Amino acid sequence: MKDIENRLKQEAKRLLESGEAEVVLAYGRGYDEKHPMPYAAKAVSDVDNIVFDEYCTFNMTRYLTEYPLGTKIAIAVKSCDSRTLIVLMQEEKVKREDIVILGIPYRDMIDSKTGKAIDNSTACNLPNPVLYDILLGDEVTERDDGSPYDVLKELEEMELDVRWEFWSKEFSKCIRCYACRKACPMCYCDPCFIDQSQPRWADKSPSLESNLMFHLTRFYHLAGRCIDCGECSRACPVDIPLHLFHKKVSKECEEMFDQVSGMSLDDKQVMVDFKMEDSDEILL
Amino acid sequence: MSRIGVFVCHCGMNIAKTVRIDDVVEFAGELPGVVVAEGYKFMCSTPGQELIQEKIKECNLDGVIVAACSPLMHEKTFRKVAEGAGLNQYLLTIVNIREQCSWVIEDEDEATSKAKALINGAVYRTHLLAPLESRFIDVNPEAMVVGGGIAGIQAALELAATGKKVYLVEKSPTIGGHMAQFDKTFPTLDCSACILTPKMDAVLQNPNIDLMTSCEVTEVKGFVGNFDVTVKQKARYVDHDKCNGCLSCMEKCPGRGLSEFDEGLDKRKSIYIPFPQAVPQKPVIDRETCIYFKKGKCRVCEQVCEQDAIDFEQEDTYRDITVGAIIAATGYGLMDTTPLVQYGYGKYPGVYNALEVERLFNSTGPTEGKVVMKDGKEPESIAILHCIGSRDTNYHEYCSRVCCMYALKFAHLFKEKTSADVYQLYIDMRCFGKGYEEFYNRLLEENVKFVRGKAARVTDVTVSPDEEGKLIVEVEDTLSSQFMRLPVDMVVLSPAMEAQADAGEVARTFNIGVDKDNFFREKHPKLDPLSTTTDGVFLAGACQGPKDIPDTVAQAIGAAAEALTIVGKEQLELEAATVYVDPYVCCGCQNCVRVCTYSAPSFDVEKNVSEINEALCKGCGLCAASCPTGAIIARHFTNDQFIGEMEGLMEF
Amino acid sequence: MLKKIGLEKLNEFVSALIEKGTLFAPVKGDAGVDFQEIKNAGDVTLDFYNTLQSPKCVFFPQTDDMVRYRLKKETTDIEEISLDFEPRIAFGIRPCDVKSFEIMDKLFTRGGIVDPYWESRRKNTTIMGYAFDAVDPADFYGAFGIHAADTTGSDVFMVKGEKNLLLKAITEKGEKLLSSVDTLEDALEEDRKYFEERLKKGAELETRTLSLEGVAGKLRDMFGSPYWEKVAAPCLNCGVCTFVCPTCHCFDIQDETLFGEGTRRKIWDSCMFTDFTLEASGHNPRTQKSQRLRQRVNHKFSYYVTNFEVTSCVGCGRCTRSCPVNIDILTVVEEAVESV
Amino acid sequence: MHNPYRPIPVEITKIVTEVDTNDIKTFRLSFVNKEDEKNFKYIPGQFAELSIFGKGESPIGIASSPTQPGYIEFTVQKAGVLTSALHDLEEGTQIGIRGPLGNSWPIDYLEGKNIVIVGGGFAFTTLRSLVNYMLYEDNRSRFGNITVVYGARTPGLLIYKNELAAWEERDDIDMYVTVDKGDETWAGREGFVPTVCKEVGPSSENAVTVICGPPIMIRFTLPVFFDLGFSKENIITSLEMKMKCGIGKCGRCNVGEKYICKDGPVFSLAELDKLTPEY
Repeated sequence: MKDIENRLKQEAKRLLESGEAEVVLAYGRGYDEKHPMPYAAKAVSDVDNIVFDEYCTFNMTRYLTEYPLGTKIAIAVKSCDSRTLIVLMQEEKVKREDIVILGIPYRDMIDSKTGKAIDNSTACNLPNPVLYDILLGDEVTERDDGSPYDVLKELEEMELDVRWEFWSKEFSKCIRCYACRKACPMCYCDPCFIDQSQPRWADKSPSLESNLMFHLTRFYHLAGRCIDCGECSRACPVDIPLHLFHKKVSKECEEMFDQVSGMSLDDKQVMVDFKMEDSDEILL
Repeated sequence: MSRIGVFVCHCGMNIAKTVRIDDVVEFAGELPGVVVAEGYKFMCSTPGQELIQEKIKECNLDGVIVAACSPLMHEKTFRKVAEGAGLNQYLLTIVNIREQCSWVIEDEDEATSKAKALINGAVYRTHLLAPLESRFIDVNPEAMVVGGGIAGIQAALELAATGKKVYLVEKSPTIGGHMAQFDKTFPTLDCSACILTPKMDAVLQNPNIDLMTSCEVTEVKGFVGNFDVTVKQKARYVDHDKCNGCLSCMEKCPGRGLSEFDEGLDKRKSIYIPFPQAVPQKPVIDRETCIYFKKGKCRVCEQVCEQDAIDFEQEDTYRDITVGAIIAATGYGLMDTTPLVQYGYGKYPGVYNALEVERLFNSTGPTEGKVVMKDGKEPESIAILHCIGSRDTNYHEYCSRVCCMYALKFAHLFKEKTSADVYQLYIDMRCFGKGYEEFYNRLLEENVKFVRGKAARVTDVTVSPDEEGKLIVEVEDTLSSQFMRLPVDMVVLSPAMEAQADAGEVARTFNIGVDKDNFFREKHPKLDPLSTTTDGVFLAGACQGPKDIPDTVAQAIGAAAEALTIVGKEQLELEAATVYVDPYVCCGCQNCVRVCTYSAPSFDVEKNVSEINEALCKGCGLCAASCPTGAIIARHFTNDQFIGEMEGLMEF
Repeated sequence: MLKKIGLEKLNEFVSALIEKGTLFAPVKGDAGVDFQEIKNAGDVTLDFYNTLQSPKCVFFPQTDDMVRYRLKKETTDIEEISLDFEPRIAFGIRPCDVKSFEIMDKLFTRGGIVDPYWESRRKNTTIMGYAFDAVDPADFYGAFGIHAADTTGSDVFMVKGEKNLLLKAITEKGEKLLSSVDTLEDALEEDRKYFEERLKKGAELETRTLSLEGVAGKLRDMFGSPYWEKVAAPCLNCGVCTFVCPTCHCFDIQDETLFGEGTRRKIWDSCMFTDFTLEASGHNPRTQKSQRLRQRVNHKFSYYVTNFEVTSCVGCGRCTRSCPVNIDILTVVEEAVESV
Repeated sequence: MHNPYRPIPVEITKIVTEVDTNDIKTFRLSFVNKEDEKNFKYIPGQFAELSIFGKGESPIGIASSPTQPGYIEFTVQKAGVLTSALHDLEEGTQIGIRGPLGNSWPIDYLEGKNIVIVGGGFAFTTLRSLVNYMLYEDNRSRFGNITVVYGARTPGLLIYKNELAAWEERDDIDMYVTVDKGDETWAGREGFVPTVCKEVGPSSENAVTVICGPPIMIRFTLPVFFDLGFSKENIITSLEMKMKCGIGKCGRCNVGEKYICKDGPVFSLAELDKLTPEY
């Protein structure tokens, strides 16, 4: 891991020096060892502040849309993060030629809040970045972790009313701090529908109904786009397992449209693209 | 908005029989903002309309709700009523309590309750409506007809006769379509070519018609009055501008291909015109069979061509054409009956399909008009099998409408040209057109044997010596309830008329709908049979469903008239209910750009927002639905109005 | 007055408290412990470091209904929510959080017009403070002169021993409450000693700290500094920090209506949100997240100090602990001051 | 306990459509309870929250003058949820009002000085209140010369047309009404407000200018007054901010340590300079 950090610093330095990148999006020190922070190195002198350890869970692609189109950006990505990049490129929010992708072949990250390992039950947990220019280490070899959808089994086996109860309880907890959508690299809408007053799509006060209006709409907006990085759930202060819902939607999308999000630059977003073979199931 | 009038229509008993109108009127009258609520027997009648206008003026209404039939029926009527009373037409809401209540709900309480809920929603919505002004656009006066069969030819000629410029696009090298393949036409038995070729020639000669053969429409953008059509000119390898049609190239060409025109029963050259009367009389090279293209050597045609018209380097080219209206006349395909193995088509040489038989009769056909089989012998007995693949729930449930009549025509021609016994194996004889029944009666007298029963099987397995060397048609004569084995030399199948194999794609190109059998869908089966759901695109001929020549021609003329209602105008009133983008709310995701069929949205990279070209917008709302931030606002269907209506519906 | 109760009898005591008024106490949930109105004595826990969200909800709930209305065809029926709140008890409030109430008092009840919703609940509430026995690395309440067993502001102050919960009445209000609950026993001398010891030990526990001297002025002076962009770079602009904060008090007023019936309510809002300052005209004085982060920090450490002579922060560490990207307000202020 | 969030019931007694685009109306409100009227003591420049249950509240400057007892008036442009709803109401409807809120035009400071009123478009409402206050017979002598420069884009967009005409008739006020572009009905002045101010060229001697209008107008008018020698202390304006509570609690409208709703909306340029530049 120290190797990755060193390689990261080395490449960041090189890219900033050569002007290949104006910004390097990576990780920096936080208020203690267990709490690193997202970090944007803009000068060679910033490079020393870069760190990488198992707590650097952040999906740095979240910050890409804050920079004007055309900014030359180098970005450190882990597996799911690289898939985000692909979706953002499909959506023309970033251009491939503007981005230097520093791939991190590492997957045993730890959620600093819970101390638990991030595995395929909370994220996509592919071993290696799908797309990169420079891989900061050797490719991680496959190991059989099962499918990222295995975790849904329990939910799927629930009777409908039990499942409704489960989600009702979870969504009742929401305090509408919007950390989930703000941590989400796909939620780049500004303003988000929920912030609008004409019309006000849902009440501002947290109630099950208005919370559902927010979350379900957001889930729908992420359909076929979510790349299962799990940032939403990690950001949630009240521990709503949002990733489970996203995983469920992703699974359905894959089944209906035969496409896994963020795996190929040639794909088009399933919800705004029409193919003859598309499932009609959604209409029924 | 706060002064709403609600007008509830009885529609005779159509609505009143299940919806308690008085209840509904009383309910509506109590709703917030409703100052008047009235019921009337026929709201669309003149007194009904006057009632609404009177109340608009008397109560100073600023919103009108008419609870009646589908807005497809009378929205325009009531919009005019509102406008006539000085109210903006977009301040009207139609509530459909007929199709959505009385016609689909039997229970009176339920139907009444649903009607109230719908009106409640409409009241919420009407509070939020805003007046809109119509826009006008210039109309391109030219038209396009796609498909060069009899439908397309007729439509093009009609339009050209009014002085309008017409582009006639045909995918094959000649116009004429299926009708050119026919020998005689029922019931009059006049020669198909004799009546068709003058029209084909008229097309060629007409200065208003731009004839585009070997062409396909690849993209249609724009909208009624201003369609931007991209037409692909497929490479012909012959420069038709230079070619003088001497056809000496054809004579010398050593390449051979199967004649499409003769349904594969004969060969043609690799550089060819499909048939002698083809229009234009200029050849094309079939790349698949051309020896030069296959082997890299030959170019005989090039050598003999004095006009220097042969061009092996020719490529497909694209042409952009703007027209005000489009007529789709893309015709039909004949069902491939090979999969219906019980009839042995493709297996037994003696089994023919109807189009092949047409060619056998024709003097320019493979047998030069002699009815002989593939072995050169004249058939002694012939069975004509009706309804192959049509009127058959396993294949096509519909009736192909022409088979009975052409089967009679065939029988007549067989009798005329051979001494064979002719059997008709039919389910019902459907002879509904003018002179058709008479034709049937005439055939009854021509010693044609009619067996009422659908053929079950064609086989060469014989059970008795007199069946030897024959094809056996197994059929139950349902009149006598007898199972029959008919030994015949020749079997003629009447396959279903199908939608063209590429009808689905073509429909998408033109943004029109198809029915369950893939025929193009008309806007209304009775009242708007030539229009489609895309304004400015009309239908003619068998692309809309099986039909015979008289019907096709009549429809073509009708479609031309429909097209004229557009290209005949200088300006067109556009729907005012288009969309616009709130730039403060647009997140720059470009979903709108991706989903719009009319290319109305575009993306401004500098500002990071989408913009709508309102001239292109049809107000379909697809972009608004796919916009995650609600930045796209569809006039007359704003988010507020929707949410209001839903609140009203759910409240009840 | 020092009372005690065996930890095994906590339920009994809580039940007795429920009799005395609406009880708000810590309850264990999925993500951590939070204050809730207690219906069931068994729900209350004393085993927590500090709650996920602050106890400000006792006086300033996320949604505070003011008026219920029903829109009729011609008129509107209006029903005002009564401000005569039942007596309330806030149980198990950590010393830093107790301090937050006093800070919020300044805004809600002293800045000219009194906010009756805060004021009425505040008046009717007995606060039962609860000593920390450890320090979380995120905390920095020491910077504000608060210590782990600070009794200031509590009506009753509680210390948890190994077997007992010790309760000392600090104010008359507290005394009244304690003396009215029969389940409590009088404390013994050893308890008294233990209690005092814990107070002393509490004062010795060290949190992170920060010198507040000149901070308000320096922050004000560096309003236009590029520092804010740098420090806000990782900020997601979510509102977690403001929602969990005991002294963040920004709210919105909304009419929430469905089917003609609705409520006018105060609802927590956050200066971190895009629409917070967005005007109907589309003009927004704070479009950048750096501006919003600066607003939050400056409001607490500068503007509030100018207006009320107190920093609007108690160092409870919640914002730091809850921040999805580990932004630490103490570090932000520290570095800001250093950067001047 | 007094509840500052509670709207006081008032009835709309008169509605005047001010402009030919129909999106600006003046609402005259009368208190349903006489007691409330007595308590509602306001000074020109203050505002109030107008309230319709189900639609919310909106802070609007008071357009009438306390010298006109029996009612209060608000001129409202249709923009958001509340103002749109208000525009749909008819005379006789009851709504709610909270206020008066905010500081006011500094009447004491203005006293004894020559006053130059500069207004643009719809932002003339609280200036109208001030003018009527100063023109009131008991008050007129407390102020020096009064000059009014008021402009709108077109004649149809001028508000308070009748009142403007009445003021023109008086000899104790100098009126300069102008439009950017006139039409066939317009016989008056044409020209932008800054230009007209320059032409009028009021002396800065013992004078205060009170200015309200669209940002662009203010931007071009200020240099004119600086050139005329007006100090920043003597240029007074009113800020607009998003507000909710109106009483300095909700934390929305603060600019630095000031709350626009409580410490404003009226500030002199000198005071504005001291605020953080965040408005």
